[in-house]
Amino acid sequence: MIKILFFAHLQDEAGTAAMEIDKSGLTVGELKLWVQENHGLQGLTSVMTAVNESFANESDLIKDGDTVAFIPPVSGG
Amino acid sequence: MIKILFFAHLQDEAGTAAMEIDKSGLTVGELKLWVQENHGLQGLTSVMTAVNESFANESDLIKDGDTVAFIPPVSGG
Amino acid sequence: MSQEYFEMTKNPISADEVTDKVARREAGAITAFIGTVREFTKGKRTLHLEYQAYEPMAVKMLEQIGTEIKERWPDAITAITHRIGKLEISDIAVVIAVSSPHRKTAYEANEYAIERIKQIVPIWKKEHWEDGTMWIGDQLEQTPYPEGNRRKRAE
Amino acid sequence: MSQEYFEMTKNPISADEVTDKVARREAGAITAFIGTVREFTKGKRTLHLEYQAYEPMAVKMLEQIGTEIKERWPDAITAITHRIGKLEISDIAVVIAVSSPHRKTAYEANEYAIERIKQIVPIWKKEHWEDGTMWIGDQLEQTPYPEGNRRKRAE
Repeated sequence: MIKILFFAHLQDEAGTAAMEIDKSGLTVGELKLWVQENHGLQGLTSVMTAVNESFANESDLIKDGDTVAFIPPVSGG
Repeated sequence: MIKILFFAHLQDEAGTAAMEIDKSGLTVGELKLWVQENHGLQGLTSVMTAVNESFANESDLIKDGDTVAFIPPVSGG
Repeated sequence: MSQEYFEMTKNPISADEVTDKVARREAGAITAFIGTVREFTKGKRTLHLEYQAYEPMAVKMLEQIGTEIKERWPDAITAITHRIGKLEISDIAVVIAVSSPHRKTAYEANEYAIERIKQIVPIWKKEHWEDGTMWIGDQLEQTPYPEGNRRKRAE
Repeated sequence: MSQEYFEMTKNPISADEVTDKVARREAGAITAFIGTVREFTKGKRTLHLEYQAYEPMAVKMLEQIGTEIKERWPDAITAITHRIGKLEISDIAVVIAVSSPHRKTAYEANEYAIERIKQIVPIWKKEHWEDGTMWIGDQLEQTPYPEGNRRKRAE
């Protein structure tokens, strides 16, 4: 299982803060495409991704048990 | 009468924080020389002068009733 | 009293509490940056704000900023507290405190910290206006979303 | 509560009190500079400090710095409190607070204020060490007096 977290407008669009999916062997980039297609999210391409609370590259492989968070451009401070 | 104020090391050297003198018609530069000669203060040349709480030039004329303060290099902050 | 140098909190922030964390006998200078909720941005009136964060990662990223500062300015000590939840006008959203023996470092490292917060710390601001709400999305606030809840499109 | 923006005081300074003076609905950023008494300067240990001021003129000069800032950064509001008398290690000597809608101004104006204090405000610091005392005299602390109570000679 992979845990996926949504924040800010992505949370509004997805209608949920978190979900679990049973996919494995995907790269970050592939997971993004899958989520876009299956959960009605647009434009994840401009969104950064964190795997287990660290920023990840599009080519990083996601393992079973990982937590993947989509990080839209931040606006703290 | 002119009131003269001393601060920091000048106060230690003069042995007083303030004094009144009965001189008039002097410029700031002339008063400095007079104080140096009559009150054992050395090196007033590098010291700024304030007349009535505003910085003054060496050539400014001191009037009766003025307060003259010698302002050694400052070190606040 | 907690001595965490990098914190997320749901409660009001005291600037003195954050600066107290970095005060020390070796310090001659402490700088504090206090980010507050501004009423007007480009003529538009904010009623209140809402901050959301990916909390555990946000704390990690704040700690990373502290590490980056330590590498660039070894004399500096940094503490940062960021608030989340609903904030009213003039409420404090973030306090950054940096102490250093000398003031130049304290100013530079402090400004570095706020710039980095706006780049890498997963915190998001939702503006509440009289005519709607919007998640603000650009890291440097130079290209805010034009309308509604739409996010920036990539292309 | 006093709402003087430029003050000299013989009492301990609260940084929060000074920053509160400049807080306002238009401000998104407040910077504070907190100058504290440092224990070691170039390896020499300070036991305590004594600050003396030409008080009425010092207040006027702080006000002048506020006016200069207003001219350069019209959006900025400044408050400065400087302490005089005997100060122990880590005591706060000065707090400068600047608020502004945007942070860049708040940082720049704050740093400008401390530089100007070291140039034009008639306040003097006497260091107390284990082996003696000295009035510190150079505005920018680059050429402190070499010994005892001697002042810098002009030539």
